Amino acid sequence: MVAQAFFVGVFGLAAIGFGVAVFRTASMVRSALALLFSQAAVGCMFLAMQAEFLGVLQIMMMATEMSIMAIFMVMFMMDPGGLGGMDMSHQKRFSIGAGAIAATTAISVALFSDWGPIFAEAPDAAMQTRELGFEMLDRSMLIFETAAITILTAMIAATAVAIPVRQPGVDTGKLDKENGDKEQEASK
Amino acid sequence: MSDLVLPIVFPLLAAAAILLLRRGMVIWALVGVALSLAASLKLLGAVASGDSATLLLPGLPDLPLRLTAEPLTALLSVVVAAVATCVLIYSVGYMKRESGLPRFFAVMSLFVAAMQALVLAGDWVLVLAAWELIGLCSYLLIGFWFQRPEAANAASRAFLYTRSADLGLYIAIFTLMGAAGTSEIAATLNVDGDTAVAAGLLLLLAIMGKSAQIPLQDWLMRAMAGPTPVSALLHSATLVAAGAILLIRVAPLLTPEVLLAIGLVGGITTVAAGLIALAERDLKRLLAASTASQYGLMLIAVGAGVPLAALLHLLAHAAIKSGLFLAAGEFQHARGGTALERLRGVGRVRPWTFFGFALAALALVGAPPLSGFFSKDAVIAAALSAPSVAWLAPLALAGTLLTGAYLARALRLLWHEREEGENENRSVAGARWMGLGVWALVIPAVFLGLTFGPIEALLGLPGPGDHGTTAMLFGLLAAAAGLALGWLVPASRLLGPFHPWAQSGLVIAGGLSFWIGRPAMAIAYGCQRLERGLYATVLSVGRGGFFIARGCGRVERGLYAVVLGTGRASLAVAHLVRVGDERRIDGLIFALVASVRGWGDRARVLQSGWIHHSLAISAVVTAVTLIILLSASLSF
Amino acid sequence: MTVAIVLLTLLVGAWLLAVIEAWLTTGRLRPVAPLLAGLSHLGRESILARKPDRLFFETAPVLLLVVAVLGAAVLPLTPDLVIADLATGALFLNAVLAYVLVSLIMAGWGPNGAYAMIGGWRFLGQLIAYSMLIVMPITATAMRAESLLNSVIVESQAGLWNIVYQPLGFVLFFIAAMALAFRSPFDLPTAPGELAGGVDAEYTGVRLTVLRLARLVMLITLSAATTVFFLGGWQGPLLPPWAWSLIKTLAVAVSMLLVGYYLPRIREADLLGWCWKFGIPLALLNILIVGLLILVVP
Amino acid sequence: MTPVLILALLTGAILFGVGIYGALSQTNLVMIMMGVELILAGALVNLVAFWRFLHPEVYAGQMFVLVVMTVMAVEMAVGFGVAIARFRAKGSVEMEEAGDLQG
Repeated sequence: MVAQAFFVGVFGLAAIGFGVAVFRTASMVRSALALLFSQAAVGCMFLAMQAEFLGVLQIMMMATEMSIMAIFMVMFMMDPGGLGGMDMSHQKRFSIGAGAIAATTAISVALFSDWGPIFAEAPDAAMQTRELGFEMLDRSMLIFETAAITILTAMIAATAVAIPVRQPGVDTGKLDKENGDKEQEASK
Repeated sequence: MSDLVLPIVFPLLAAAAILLLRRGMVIWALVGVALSLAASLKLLGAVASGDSATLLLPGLPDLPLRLTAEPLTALLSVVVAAVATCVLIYSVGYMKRESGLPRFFAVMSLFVAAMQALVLAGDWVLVLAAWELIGLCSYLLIGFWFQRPEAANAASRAFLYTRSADLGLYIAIFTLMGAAGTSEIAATLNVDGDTAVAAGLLLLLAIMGKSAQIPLQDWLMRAMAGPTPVSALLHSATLVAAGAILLIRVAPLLTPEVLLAIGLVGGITTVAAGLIALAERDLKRLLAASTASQYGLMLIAVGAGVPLAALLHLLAHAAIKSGLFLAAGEFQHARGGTALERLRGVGRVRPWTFFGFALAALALVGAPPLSGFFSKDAVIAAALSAPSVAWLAPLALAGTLLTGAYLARALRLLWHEREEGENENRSVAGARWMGLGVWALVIPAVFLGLTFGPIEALLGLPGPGDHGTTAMLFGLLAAAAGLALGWLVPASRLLGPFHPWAQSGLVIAGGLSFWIGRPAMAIAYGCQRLERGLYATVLSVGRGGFFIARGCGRVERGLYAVVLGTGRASLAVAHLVRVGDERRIDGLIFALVASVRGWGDRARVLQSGWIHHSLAISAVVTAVTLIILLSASLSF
Repeated sequence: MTVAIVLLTLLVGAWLLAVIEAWLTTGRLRPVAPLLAGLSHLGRESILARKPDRLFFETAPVLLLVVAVLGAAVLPLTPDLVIADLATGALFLNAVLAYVLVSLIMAGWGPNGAYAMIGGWRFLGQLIAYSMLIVMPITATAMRAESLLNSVIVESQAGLWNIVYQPLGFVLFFIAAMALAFRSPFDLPTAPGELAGGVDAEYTGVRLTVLRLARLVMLITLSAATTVFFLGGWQGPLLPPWAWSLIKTLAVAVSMLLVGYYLPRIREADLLGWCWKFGIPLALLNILIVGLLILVVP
Repeated sequence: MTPVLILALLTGAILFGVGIYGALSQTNLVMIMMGVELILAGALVNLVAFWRFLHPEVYAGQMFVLVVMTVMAVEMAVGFGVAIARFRAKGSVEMEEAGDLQG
């Protein structure tokens, strides 16, 4: 119990620390990797809470996801290295207020609500994996399939959105950019 | 016992393979159906050795899908698979010249799969699904030649009829599930009281739709526009049989009132459809009408409280009727049409097929020792032993007699020489496959009678009671009389005044034309009447107006002066009013407009079109909503 | 104790592989050369690029080494010689190996240099190509063993090794493992000749030593994983279990080196295309076949 | 009163807050997505904590976690698709420059 509390606390702190670091570093790759380590710490919290399968899964998925995040940062930011040290944020006060309010509300709910009886023991990991498999393919099968179809749709949709519109003999990228500028002029 | 799934899975896989690969469809379909047949035979063997199994498939949460293998279902699945196999073998030859074969064979396989699912289904959800699939497949297949208007027409008509009748099934199923609290058929069958009566009647409605009972028999005749193997499959083992099969399976549920209703519907249908068949000018339509009449006999048997007899007749009829259809299809290829006039004397050209046709026909009439003999006797005995003999027995006998009559008529027309005997012995493409299919069905049609003993033993349902000999006597008499009448007397004389009426398919209550056509016509007619009336009134008003106008002419001049005076006065008043207007009302309106515009401007601030603003707004709104919800949940 | 043994084994294995690699390339067998090279690296000066991301630059080699060792930690060399036989061991191996990518991206981004960065991002594309081919064959083996415990997976091959039971999976996993260890012909991140060393272009001195050691250890880890998943682990006649594990692992590693020695380097686009057009369908087919076998053969 | 559950919930709450701050304050689409990822991570922590300490026998809880992970992946995919399209069309994914919807 004490060990569990210790590990959950430590990894929780790590997750929060990295999570804050995401928005504090100027270097985009750093922030992406900070997010990665924050997620990995969350996965370690799962492990500490004896949800072994989920923890390992989280650690595995996030590694790839966040690395891809990193390359997208480098592609899309004007100053990925953060060497210029420019500020990439706006409406700071409101955001801080909103975040603080949300956090405090959640914290107060966590503290002041009665969580009923607590189970001291969790089923062991092998059992968990087994049971989760049965759950997935028996009662929650519909949900599982839906999730799968959703991912497939998302993949197709993302690819379709990302593929450039081809017009014979016209460089669409430049064309659209000009249009965009015009629109912005009009909107001002 | 997971091999319960196999009879369903194999044709399904075949359909998928055909749709994916688009080639080798013949082999796929045949292999799929043959495997399904093998699987259901294995199933029957397992069941016969005494273990009836139930398989739970994960479906909706807490509503699993069940498949049951009990003697009845296993037997039925064997029948379905067997007939489907023969029909598919036959259609290899029949469809040789057609295009769009992938569609045909894929839908056929899907059809078989759906029927197997319906037969093996252990709970209502699955039954519903399979029922719908069957309706869809039959629609696709009847409308296979969708370029031909009559085919498309027939397809949509069949679809409409069955679907509108299916409403009964839905309501019945939900009533039963609500009453029993589970979706398992076996559990819902011991519901009783008014629920049972209501459910029974609703089911009867659905069944009338599917197996083409009066007054919903019309679509069946028109469905002949589809390819012949399709008709064979529809009539013998799948679509039309689905109704009877469902009825047999829910037999324990039926209360005496429902039984009587079923018996009456069946009896009326068997006689009426028999008359129609007697008057038909087209071989396939004749067979269709006879199908309706035979299913009427089955309903009589169920109504008499002996589902076993109905089942036996279903089995016999499956083999016989598909055989008849396949033979008819070959004739159709030989003469390029199914009108009896065209087919006159075709029997002499294709003696083997004709021989098979005749055997099957005799079996259907009930000539000993062919299969139909036993089943029909079972039906008649059931009618005799029923509580409502007075109703059912005469109807059953009349049905038998009519069966004899129209089949004899068909045989005569097919056999007699046509006046000018020209262009005969034109070869038919794939005649070999077709003959194979025909005989593969005729032989069981002959010998099926031998298996009835074991089947009764296997099912262990109550037999038709102790009227065996009387039933046999009556049945033979009726059949013989029917045959003699049909062979000797031409139909027109036999029916007399009824003849044209029967030819038009007994449209006293002939489905659409009455239930929908008449009211529409009546409304249209009423509208026309109304219109006329209005026209007249308007005219008269006009005339009156004319006279009045002339009178007014004089009065007018007198009024002119008055009007002038009034005009001046009103001008003065108007001036005053205008002065008032500009001060107050306009000002009010302008103020309103200004305030609206101001609010609009304030609203536009939200519409900055910036993602972070939208996000902020959404966050705030979410928070507010949460607060409201929480306060509500706390206050209550 | 176990930890010490495993670490020692890894070190010895790394040394052996280094010797063999030198032998394959130069044709001369010099057992002491790797050690000497390592020591000399320690002596060299450590050059630092301009404006580096120091944190990443320092962390990357260590992270790579740690990842390799962690991966080895869940692989049973003998029934009792395993640091942690997790209940989700097979999955854990995947999870750990996913961090090779992270360390390479760090190593590519850290020294503020073009070649290194290209190498790092190249490996991201390489991962998108091979990762599915790592996961899916392992899934098939786990299906056969009906467990994610690596030891159970080994025991499930008592009758028949997986290399016979699912050869397709073995081939795919072998290729994917080489791509994951970025050995030639998949050494896109460190492509000597076109990228001048790629990710380890900027590394010198101690860091370079650690990096090379990590690569060797990772090669061993992956060979051990191949052994565990497909070659029946420690099982074998008349030799003791540890010997069998060692022999098989070394055999796999050497075969990987040989394949790399004889094949030309592959283009990134080709790698992606082949993996997604052929590799993944084949992996799915493998899973399907194994499932059918499991259902049919009780 | 259970320290571990409360610890986990607190972590979840703070992660949630940080995520909301990020999603609202960042100017770059990708950074906004990072914020959303953090929000979801907080949700995940809470879900696992509830499963472990309140209903360890109900595996629908773990199922729920898997579904949320799916949502994260989907969000990444679609977000990056939009980002690429946006970048290709307008040459940047800065939200300050994306006023097209202004009414």
